[in-house]
Amino acid sequence: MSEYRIHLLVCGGTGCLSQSSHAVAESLIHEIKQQGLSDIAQVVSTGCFGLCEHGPVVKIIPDNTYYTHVKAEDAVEIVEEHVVKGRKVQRLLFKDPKTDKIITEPGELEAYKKQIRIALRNCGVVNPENIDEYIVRRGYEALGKVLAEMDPHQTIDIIKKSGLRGRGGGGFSTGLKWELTAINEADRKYVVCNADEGDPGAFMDRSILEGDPHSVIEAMAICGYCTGAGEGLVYIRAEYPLAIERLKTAIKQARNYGLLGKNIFGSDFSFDIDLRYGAGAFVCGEETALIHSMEGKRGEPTMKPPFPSVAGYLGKPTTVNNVETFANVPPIILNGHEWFSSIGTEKSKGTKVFALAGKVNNVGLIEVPMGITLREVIFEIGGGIKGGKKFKAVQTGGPSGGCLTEKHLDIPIDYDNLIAAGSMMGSGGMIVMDEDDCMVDMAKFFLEFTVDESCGKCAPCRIGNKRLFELLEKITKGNGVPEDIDRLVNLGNVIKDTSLCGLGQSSPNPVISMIRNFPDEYKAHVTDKKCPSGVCKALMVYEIIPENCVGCTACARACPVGAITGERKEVHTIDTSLCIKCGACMDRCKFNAVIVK
Amino acid sequence: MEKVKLTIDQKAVEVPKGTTILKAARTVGIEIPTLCYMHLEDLNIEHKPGGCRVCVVEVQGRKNLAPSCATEVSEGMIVNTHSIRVLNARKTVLELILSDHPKDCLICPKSGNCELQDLAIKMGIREIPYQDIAEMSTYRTDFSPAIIRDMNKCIMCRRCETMCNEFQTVGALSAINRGFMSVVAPAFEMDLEDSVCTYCGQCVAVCPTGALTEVDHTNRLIRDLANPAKTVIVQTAPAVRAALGEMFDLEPGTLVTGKMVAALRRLGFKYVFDTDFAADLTILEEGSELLDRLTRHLNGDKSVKLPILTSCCPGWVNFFESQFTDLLDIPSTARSPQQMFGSIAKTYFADKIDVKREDLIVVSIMPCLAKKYECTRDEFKVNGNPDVDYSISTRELGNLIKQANIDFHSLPDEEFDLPLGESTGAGVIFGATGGVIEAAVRTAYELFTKKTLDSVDFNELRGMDGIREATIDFAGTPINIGIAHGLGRARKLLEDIRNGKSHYHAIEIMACPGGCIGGGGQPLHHGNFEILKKRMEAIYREDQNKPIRKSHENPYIIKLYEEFLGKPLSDKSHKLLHTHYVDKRKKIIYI
Amino acid sequence: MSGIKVELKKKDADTIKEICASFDNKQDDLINVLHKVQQSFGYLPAEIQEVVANELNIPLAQVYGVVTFYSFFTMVPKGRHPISICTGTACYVRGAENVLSEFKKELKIEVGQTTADGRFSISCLRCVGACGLAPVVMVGDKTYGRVSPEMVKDIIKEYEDQ
Amino acid sequence: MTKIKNMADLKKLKEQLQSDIKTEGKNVRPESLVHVKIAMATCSIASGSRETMNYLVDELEKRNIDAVVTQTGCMGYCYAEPTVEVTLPGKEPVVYGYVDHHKADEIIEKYIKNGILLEGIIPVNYRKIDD
Repeated sequence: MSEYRIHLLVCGGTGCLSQSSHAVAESLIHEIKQQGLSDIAQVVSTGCFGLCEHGPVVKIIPDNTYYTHVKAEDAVEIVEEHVVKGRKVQRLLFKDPKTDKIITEPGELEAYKKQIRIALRNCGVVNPENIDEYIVRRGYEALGKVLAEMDPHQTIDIIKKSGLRGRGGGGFSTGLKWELTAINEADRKYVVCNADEGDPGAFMDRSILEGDPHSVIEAMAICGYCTGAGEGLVYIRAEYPLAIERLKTAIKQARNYGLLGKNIFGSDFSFDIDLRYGAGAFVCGEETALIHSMEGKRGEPTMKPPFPSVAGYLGKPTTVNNVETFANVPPIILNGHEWFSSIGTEKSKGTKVFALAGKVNNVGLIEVPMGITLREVIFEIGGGIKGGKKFKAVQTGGPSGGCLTEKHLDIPIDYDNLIAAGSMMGSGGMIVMDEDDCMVDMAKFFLEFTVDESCGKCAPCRIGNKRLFELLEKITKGNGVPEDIDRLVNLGNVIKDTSLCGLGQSSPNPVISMIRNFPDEYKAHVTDKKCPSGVCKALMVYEIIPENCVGCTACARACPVGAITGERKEVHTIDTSLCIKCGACMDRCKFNAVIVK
Repeated sequence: MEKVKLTIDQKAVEVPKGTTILKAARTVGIEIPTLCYMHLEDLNIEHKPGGCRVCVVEVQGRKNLAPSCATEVSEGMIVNTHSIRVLNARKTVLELILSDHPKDCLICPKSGNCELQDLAIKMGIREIPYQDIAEMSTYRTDFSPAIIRDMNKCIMCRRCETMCNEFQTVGALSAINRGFMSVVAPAFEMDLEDSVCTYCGQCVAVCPTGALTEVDHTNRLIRDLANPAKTVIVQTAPAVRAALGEMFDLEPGTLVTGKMVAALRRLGFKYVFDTDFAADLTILEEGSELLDRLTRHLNGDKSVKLPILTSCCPGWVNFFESQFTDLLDIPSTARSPQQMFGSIAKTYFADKIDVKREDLIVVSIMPCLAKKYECTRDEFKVNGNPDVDYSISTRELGNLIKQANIDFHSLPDEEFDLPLGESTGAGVIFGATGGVIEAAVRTAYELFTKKTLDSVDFNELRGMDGIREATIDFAGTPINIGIAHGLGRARKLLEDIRNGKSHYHAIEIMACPGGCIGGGGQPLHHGNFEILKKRMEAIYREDQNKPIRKSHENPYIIKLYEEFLGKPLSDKSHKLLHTHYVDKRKKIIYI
Repeated sequence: MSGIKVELKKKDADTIKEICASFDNKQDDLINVLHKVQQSFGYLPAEIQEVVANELNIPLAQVYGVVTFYSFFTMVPKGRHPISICTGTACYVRGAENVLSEFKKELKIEVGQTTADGRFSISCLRCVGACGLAPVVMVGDKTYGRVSPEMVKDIIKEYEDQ
Repeated sequence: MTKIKNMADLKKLKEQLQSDIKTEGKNVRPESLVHVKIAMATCSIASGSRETMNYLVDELEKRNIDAVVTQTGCMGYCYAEPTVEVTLPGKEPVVYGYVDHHKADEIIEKYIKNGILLEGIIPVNYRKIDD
């Protein structure tokens, strides 16, 4: 073993790096060498600590001391005091920004981290294929507690008071949903877990099922007890083979322990779970469509009422909740509704898992308390925009959501604020876009998705989205006229106003919000016939700058359509009528002579 | 019944709980436009998929517009059916539907009778929307012997799907594909001819546009009538006379038998005959078959198959040939009246007038689309020449009369030609559900009991209930009779038979609601079943007015047996008037 | 498509029947049955759907309606190495479109087609949930992350001898 | 397998499990072992975590290091897959990202054998609810 008795971890996350944390690391290394401590102390740079506001951050192991706002010149003091004498440098210790109280205990500091893991509490911690590891972490205690000590009514009451709302997008009160099923008398009732995560760019449900399947099983059983259902069904995407396998294993293990099946925990409550597979239809995320799909039919939504709580699967009262919603249930039962409702905003309690992706440095699965701002998510947890580019927009709620911009960065994220800002929570996809992304092209991308995924049942969604897409295509091809933007907005609003289900009612959100937030960019496409981000090929013109061209002929040889002419050692020209805008010339030119306008 | 109070367009409305906004509005005279919605009250079908979104209204406090056809009223609801927001939405949605619909209204068979066209007129559509960008969803046109599917004109109202699956339980049609390319079609978009379609035509009867129409033989008929080398004769089914008047704006239920005969003569038919004659003939054959099986059964013959099922409805025949292939030996082998007529016309009658079979064209006027298919069946051809050359629907006849500039209203009442135009009241009632079995009972009773009926009216067999049953006392022998109209109801009776639970001796089945009067070739009733009921009354009125009301008393039928056939179920009868059934189910061939 | 010839080996028909029976021929298990059958046969041609319809007692048109509704089901056989390009949002903003066109160019087929030698087919799918690796390409069960157009040739090469 | 018939059974099982980490066949005291956890979610596997896991299992065995290697779900650091968490006896767990064979080798040689931390540690950047 090495002789290191002390490690100095210097945050090398994007936030801290931008505040010269690398200089801090260098000074520390230098100082340690100076003091001849190289054999006992090691300086290591790390990823983000999630304390970017207080960076650069240095953590000392083994005593877990955090120093914040560390500058290169602080290295001497840290080494002399802490490493050599074992005394903490008081002035660098973490201070609560509001109270100025110095936080010395590492445990207390936890509270300043941006993420809280409730739904993801076991993901990346337990072995999902071993029920024992789940049990060690208080698994099935909530179910046991409910069955032994509480009646369904009391349990529903706790869920209601916790303020838990559906994490699949709608945001309906989970407790109320359970109650609505519970009050309906029927010979059979069902609990359905919606694991048809279809939003492209969202993978939180898959991660939970792959990482912690038992939490969902336990919650479904609790829901079954509360609503009077004896059967649970998980409707899961066939595209998630690993999640399916782990879920199957978990169900088997739970049965072996008697945690599913007859007379669970010796009570007279019996419950078991079966799987139903989705087959590639986004609309099946809508609960009535999902139920039809489970019945072996086309996944077309139907009018509500009747709600599934009255007539759901096979016409019986059915509770449909999504994976993440279920994953929140056992901790609420164990820790109480007061605990849960202490997290989050007034109307949106608890946390939300987001799949942070796109042009952001730390792509990943994050769980944050409701009320966090987009800025914190993107720039602190996400580590900012990839490649140092400029932030342009973020799409929340997937193809049903809207795009939010710079001006929305400081809005606390919750169900209601996102809707007010023209987007929605959705299932939790969060795609970050930078200056290279064209907002007309992105709207077209989302509409292409909706056109593909529309079930075709109602006219506005079936035909309307197609027409929206065609209008956008017209614009990206350079044939747009200013009136087309008004047509997009009117048509989009009518589709939202008249469509049958949530898919159509939200499908124009991306285009409408993008027009609202980036009017100039749309105008540029239709009036100037220009794509400011350089994405829409039809609007680009390749040109050769005569001053830079040396006549090497590389571009002419690369051009697949022979659009470039010019003698050797003479300036070349591009015939724009032949040019197919493939960009090969630009890639090939070593003299930066080819430009795009 | 709990009542709910609400306001629609400032009018106070009070309706029972559970009423939809659409119906509540109608109670105060507010007509909200609809397109996909269809309510066939007597069939217990309320088709409200909420698909077209034309009937949207504004409900105060609701985020989006509500489809009035599928939204139930609630206490204190405030509804606005014609705000600017509603009108704009409605018009935009209609424009969207039109943007994916062919613009060939001028030559569309449904022109003038198209619900989409009506709506476009009502909404004042004056330009073709989205033409600069709109791609259309296009599909192959499918020509079957009876029905043409031009799905380019489909607006996905899904009414046909409901009729085919829920009411008829045929299952030939289903919504297929997804999104923009979704459409209603048979499996694999195969031709209807290869599918389990029975050609009942109920899909055509409810289609709001020109997507589903009948195969139109009008032009073929005009050509034949103009051909001096051909002798063209016609037979008219009983249900036609009770509905044809509607094509000329006469009250539903107006009997136009005489005017119809006059019109057909003016169109140039050499002889105008009556399918009712053949209906009487059917009763003698089918009735004798019933009596034969019944007598043998009563004598303890265990090999006898009962109940016997009627076989005059070609949609029904197609149905059991593809869905109940294990029961092919149960139905009567008697051909339908249309085919009996053709068979007799091209033998007995052709001989009488000394015209060669090939030169005699037998046309039928039918309330039915399956009849168009029936006359193409190989069983009903002699050396490739069909007994009935082709069949045209009541609608086609109406249009032809208009086209020929015949003033229908001023026509005199004329009589059918003899001998194949003479019929009894029993032949007439074939046109309504229960009529065939009533006609059969009138004859079978007298033949079985050797007694004369006091009254020929068996009211217990009449009506509009989907499945009816009655026990008729055949002088001490109770005969159990079942009746079903609509194939879904027929399926129930058949499943009972299959499971050995049926207690009937005879069952009458008609594929269409109300029997032939509600056939797929009749003037469109647009879901108004009062019209069907009036047609039915007309049929029984005609029966009432007939001097002879029992088939076996038809003098020309008696003569036909004396001169030509011998007796019912004779060898000649078997050859000319009976048929056999085939297993139409696609066989899975293993290799 | 008139006069469909339905030809299926008895052994194959039996396999389908067994699958249906394993779900007790329950109609609401249609989608589960179709998944299993597609797993066994690779695709769902007309004759297979016919057997399923018969076994579950569902009208054939409805079975076809379900097969054509869900993008996971296919009626044409895929290549031995089906290439799926994720065109979910995360992959799209990270350049999936260029990767896709490179595959199309290299294999000279369009999305939904199979190469003449039956080796490759291209399809697009919506999010495999590996957004962290965008853009993502799957060949059979193997996932390739952070794919750039330049990598396309090498990926194809891996399978060329198979 | 024993059935859990009441809360007492569950508590008993939990206590037993806490003192005894069950690994394939061997019941050992966790404190004396190196514990390596590998994130094995779809995206991890797509990034090669299975290969990493196999490599670690083989190499630890070959190099005679008494270690338990287990799999777990998504740790959330998708950008740094494959991710591996190493817990040395008596020490805080440390998470490493981008663990290919080379990095795995380094982890064994430097960290597991010698306690030298490697560059690019991924700190736990979230609050846990049960700590």
